[in-house]
Amino acid sequence: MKKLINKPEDVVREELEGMALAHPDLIRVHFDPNYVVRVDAPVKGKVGVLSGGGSGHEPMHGGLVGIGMLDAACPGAVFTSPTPDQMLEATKAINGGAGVLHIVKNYTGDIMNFEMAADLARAEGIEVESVIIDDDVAVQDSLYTAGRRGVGSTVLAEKLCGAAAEQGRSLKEVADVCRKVKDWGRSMGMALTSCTVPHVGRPTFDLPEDEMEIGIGIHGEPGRTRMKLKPADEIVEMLMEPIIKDIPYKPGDEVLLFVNGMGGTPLIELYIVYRKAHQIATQHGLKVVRNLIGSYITSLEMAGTSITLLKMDEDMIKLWDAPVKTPGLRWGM
Amino acid sequence: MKKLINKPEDVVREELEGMALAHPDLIRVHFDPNYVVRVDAPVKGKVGVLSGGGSGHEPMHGGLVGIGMLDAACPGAVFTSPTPDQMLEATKAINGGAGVLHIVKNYTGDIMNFEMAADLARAEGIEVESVIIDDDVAVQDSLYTAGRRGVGSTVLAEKLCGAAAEQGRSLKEVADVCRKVKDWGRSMGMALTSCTVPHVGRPTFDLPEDEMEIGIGIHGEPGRTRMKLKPADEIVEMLMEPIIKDIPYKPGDEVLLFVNGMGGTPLIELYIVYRKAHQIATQHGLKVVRNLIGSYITSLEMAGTSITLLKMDEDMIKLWDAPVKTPGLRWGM
Amino acid sequence: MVITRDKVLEWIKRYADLLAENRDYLTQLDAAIGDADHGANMDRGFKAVLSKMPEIADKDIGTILKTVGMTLLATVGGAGGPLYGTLFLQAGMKTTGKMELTLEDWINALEAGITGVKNRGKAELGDKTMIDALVPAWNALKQAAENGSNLGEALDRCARAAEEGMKATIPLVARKGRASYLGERSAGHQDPGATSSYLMLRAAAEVWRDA
Amino acid sequence: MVITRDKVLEWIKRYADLLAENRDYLTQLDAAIGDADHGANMDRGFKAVLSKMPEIADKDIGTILKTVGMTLLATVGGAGGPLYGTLFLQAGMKTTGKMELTLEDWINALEAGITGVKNRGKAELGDKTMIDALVPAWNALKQAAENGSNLGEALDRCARAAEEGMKATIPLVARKGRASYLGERSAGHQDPGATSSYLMLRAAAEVWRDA
Ligand SMILES: Nc1ncnc2c1ncn2[C@@H]1O[C@H](COP(=O)(O)OP(=O)(O)O)[C@@H](O)[C@H]1O
Ligand SMILES: Nc1ncnc2c1ncn2[C@@H]1O[C@H](COP(=O)(O)OP(=O)(O)O)[C@@H](O)[C@H]1O
Ligand SMILES: [Mg+2]
Ligand SMILES: [Mg+2]
Ligand SMILES: [Mg+2]
Ligand SMILES: [Mg+2]
Repeated sequence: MKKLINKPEDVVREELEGMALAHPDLIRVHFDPNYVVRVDAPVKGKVGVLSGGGSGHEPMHGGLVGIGMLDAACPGAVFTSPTPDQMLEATKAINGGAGVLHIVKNYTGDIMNFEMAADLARAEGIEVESVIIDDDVAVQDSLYTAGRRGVGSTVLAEKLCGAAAEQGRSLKEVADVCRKVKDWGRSMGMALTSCTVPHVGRPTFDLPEDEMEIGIGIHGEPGRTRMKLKPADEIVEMLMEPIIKDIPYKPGDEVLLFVNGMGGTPLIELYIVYRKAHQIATQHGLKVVRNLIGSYITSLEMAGTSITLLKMDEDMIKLWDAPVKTPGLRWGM
Repeated sequence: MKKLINKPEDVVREELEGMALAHPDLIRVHFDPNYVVRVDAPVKGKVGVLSGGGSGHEPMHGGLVGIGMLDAACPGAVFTSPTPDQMLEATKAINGGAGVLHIVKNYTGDIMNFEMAADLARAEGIEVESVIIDDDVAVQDSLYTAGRRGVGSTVLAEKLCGAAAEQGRSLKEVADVCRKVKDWGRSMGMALTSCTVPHVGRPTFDLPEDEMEIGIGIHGEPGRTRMKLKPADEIVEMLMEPIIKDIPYKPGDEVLLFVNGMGGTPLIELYIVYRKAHQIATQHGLKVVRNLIGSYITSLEMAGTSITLLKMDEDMIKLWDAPVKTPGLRWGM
Repeated sequence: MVITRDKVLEWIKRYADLLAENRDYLTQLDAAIGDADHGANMDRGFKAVLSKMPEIADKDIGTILKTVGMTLLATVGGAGGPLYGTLFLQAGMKTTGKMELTLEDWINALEAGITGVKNRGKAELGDKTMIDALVPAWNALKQAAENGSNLGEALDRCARAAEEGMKATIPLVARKGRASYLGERSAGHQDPGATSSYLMLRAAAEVWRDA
Repeated sequence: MVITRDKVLEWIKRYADLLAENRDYLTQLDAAIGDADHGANMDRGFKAVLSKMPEIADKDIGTILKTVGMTLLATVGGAGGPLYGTLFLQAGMKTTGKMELTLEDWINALEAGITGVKNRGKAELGDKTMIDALVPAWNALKQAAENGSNLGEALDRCARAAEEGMKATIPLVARKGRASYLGERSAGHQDPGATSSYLMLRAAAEVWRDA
């Protein structure tokens, strides 16, 4: 296992310590239970926006805490949903009296833990709304399964909801923004390599030198199909076509195009992916009005990419453009 | 070779096309000769800031073009210095009448090509100053060799000089800022894996699963020594000690601490590196007044990190904090 | 033939040991169809439980089981945390104040625990989850008791049924939890949660056999 | 015994072919102590040169060599681009207007080229660069001419001296160029630039031998 870490069991704590040392102007890190919280939390009268999930997806979520985005994030062990007590404490820490939105990715563990936390918070008199992001078109949706995974749209939801909360919107209104992202965002990903979970010490799956996994999630799990490696343009087609067909996106739609790196993929490759994704979107008559290119929702050091399309309306564009100041995403301030 | 690319010979062109599609509000991309230029160039009366080098180090340099940073960047083939004609055209494109600064990394190829370009530009009546960044303490400095490589400080020089130029300082004053960075910045890097140059198709060097290279540059070249893999904290010590001893940095010095990823290293590991680097700096009495954490000067998909320390004075801190709006670095606007 | 409080503590200890021993095995199972953390998660949780043992050693069985449940909830995370947390919490509710358990008490406690898991996770038999080990195991336990088996025999039947249920998950296509994202590719692999549930019931059989 | 313009064009073509053939070999040499691009760079540059050949085929040798130099400058990049670009440019300056070269002309042209490389790169003999192939090769050429060797013989001596110079770079510790960053670790590897320089002079010997 080749990683810049000390002991596997210390990875999350030491990463959080690093973040605390690096960004005292933006965030505070609370240990036992672990959560990252905006330095000026709770902001009185403002809806609090909370997310969380396993570690290993950095900068999501802890690196997206700050002004105009998340008020707090709960990091679990690597790839493991955090626990209700963390979420409860973080919820309390960011409750400015206007309630708290929980942005939850659709994984059984995340959902159950957030459910319990929301119950506990409500029992303490805090208004909580939860929205579950499930945007991964690689997974067939069905009432009888766990449904689709929550992936790339989560980052976009955190930005837009954070901006809406910053404007002073009500809990219901902020949650409505999140529900719009849930409805209007779709993603799909692929991997060139597996990642290695620190405490496991070897790659989660073996992938021969000439093969790739299509339809992967963000936890190093294998994808829906394995196939021979293909040129980037063909890979992008394989990701974009199911995404566009899904809602479906229609000619004339204004979209945000998010090309995400899985952690081990350099920017030069992401721009090659973006090029083709933008071309395909345009060929389908979509208007790419905003974009995001970089490694924002990662899977440790996995090499690969995911693409997210989010249909945008005027309000969402304004929320996207609003100032944001977090360790991982920043503009306008 | 596992990469999200099409044909190896198309990598640079397609990446540039992707950038052009992604950031029409910030940059224009010129092909044949290739250069990336700020969308509103030339800015009248402002000193132009130009850098360039081989591709494969993204976002440096093309992703650092925009307001408050580079006016233009010349990308060469992967790991290959660009050519004088590119540099000449870019210099002309950004000359607003106040002259142009060339920020050059200390590699024989870069120096010779930039030298020729500066001669050609001067012949066309453009005032040019060149500053050579050579901050890599892994390489012993000597008058009789090529000297030290230019690495992490380059990114910092581009930010500070870009801000100085934006303020309307003269060419000499902007170059003075660059010379300060050259004098006050030191770096060292290490690799967990080799990268693979696209047209080569296999890793530049073989590194067994339990070994690492210390003192690498940014071109996939082997480092100064190879050794058994060690815990992150020990690795950081091996990088920090030679850096601190070099100038040397003295107790009380205010510094910017830049922890850089080599392209295949995820943020979670960079924060573990930052944690220890910050601790060591503090133990030496240095005051970390600013930092930068992320993959800004990369070596394709190489896994590894480099650390840069830059002594800061009040002016440099102000220049660092000044607004910047580029694809790869952005704040304040 | 009753299960004393000390035997309950011993069971928890034995289960913790089994989880530590099988940590890599469980993780490997989870790597194939999940995210390679089930072993580490359960082991972390039960290590935390062990460190709580001294505080609760003199409490009633209900308190002990509830403390185990709360500890798992706060330390395991993922799907395993809420599910095992709920199982122990609910079993603890059913045994409040008790200093020993009859076979019937244990049947009722386990039933409450399993019902909790079902309510929380909404998995059905055949979805390729821990339910596929727990439900047949409980059925076998109940059946054995109705047939007049003694405690040891009933617990053995229970553990064996859990083992069979666990193995029967191999050909299944997952419909719940992370493995469901793999669709057809989840077939051919044993479910990690069913495996950790079998270990739990095996530990009970081993430790309580000659109660 | 003179080198006609067509022979000069043939030489350039032959060198381009040799570079294409040895592209991977040169890259491999550069991977060991550099950045794995020398083969690709030189091949890219000479492919560009080949595409310019039709335009310059009816020009004088000076113009041809200067065009080669300018093309290399604009397409090779790295250290190779300015160095080989300068070499051909300077050699072209020395042969302006000529439609054929005597042995002496070639000696002077090559000397000018090498001087250009030295001025640009500031490398000395023994620094483990192309200079280590070029300088002994030129010395051998000059010596052969002084000893009255004919053109073919002199060019052979020149190529053989380049080959020896190239091989002699193996034990050297690099003091110039990218390989110098490796310090002691650069010893034991043959310099890629010395190798491409040897190929250039070998191509001349092959093509001009029986001019
Ligand atoms: N809805 C559910 N109901 C019951 N058990 C479930 C459910 N979802 C998952 N499981 C069980 O949880 C196990 C995985 O646990 P674990 O790896 O700890 O959590 P995660 O899937 O969050 O990584 C699965 O093997 C399965 O037995
Ligand atoms: N200062 C110099 N003088 C002469 N030749 C040099 C000098 N620096 C490097 N070289 C030659 O250039 C070769 C490397 O060329 P190339 O790989 O194309 O450029 P780069 O080193 O920029 O990648 C070396 O093998 C060496 O022979
Ligand atoms: Mg998990
Ligand atoms: Mg090079
Ligand atoms: Mg799991
Ligand atoms: Mg080279």
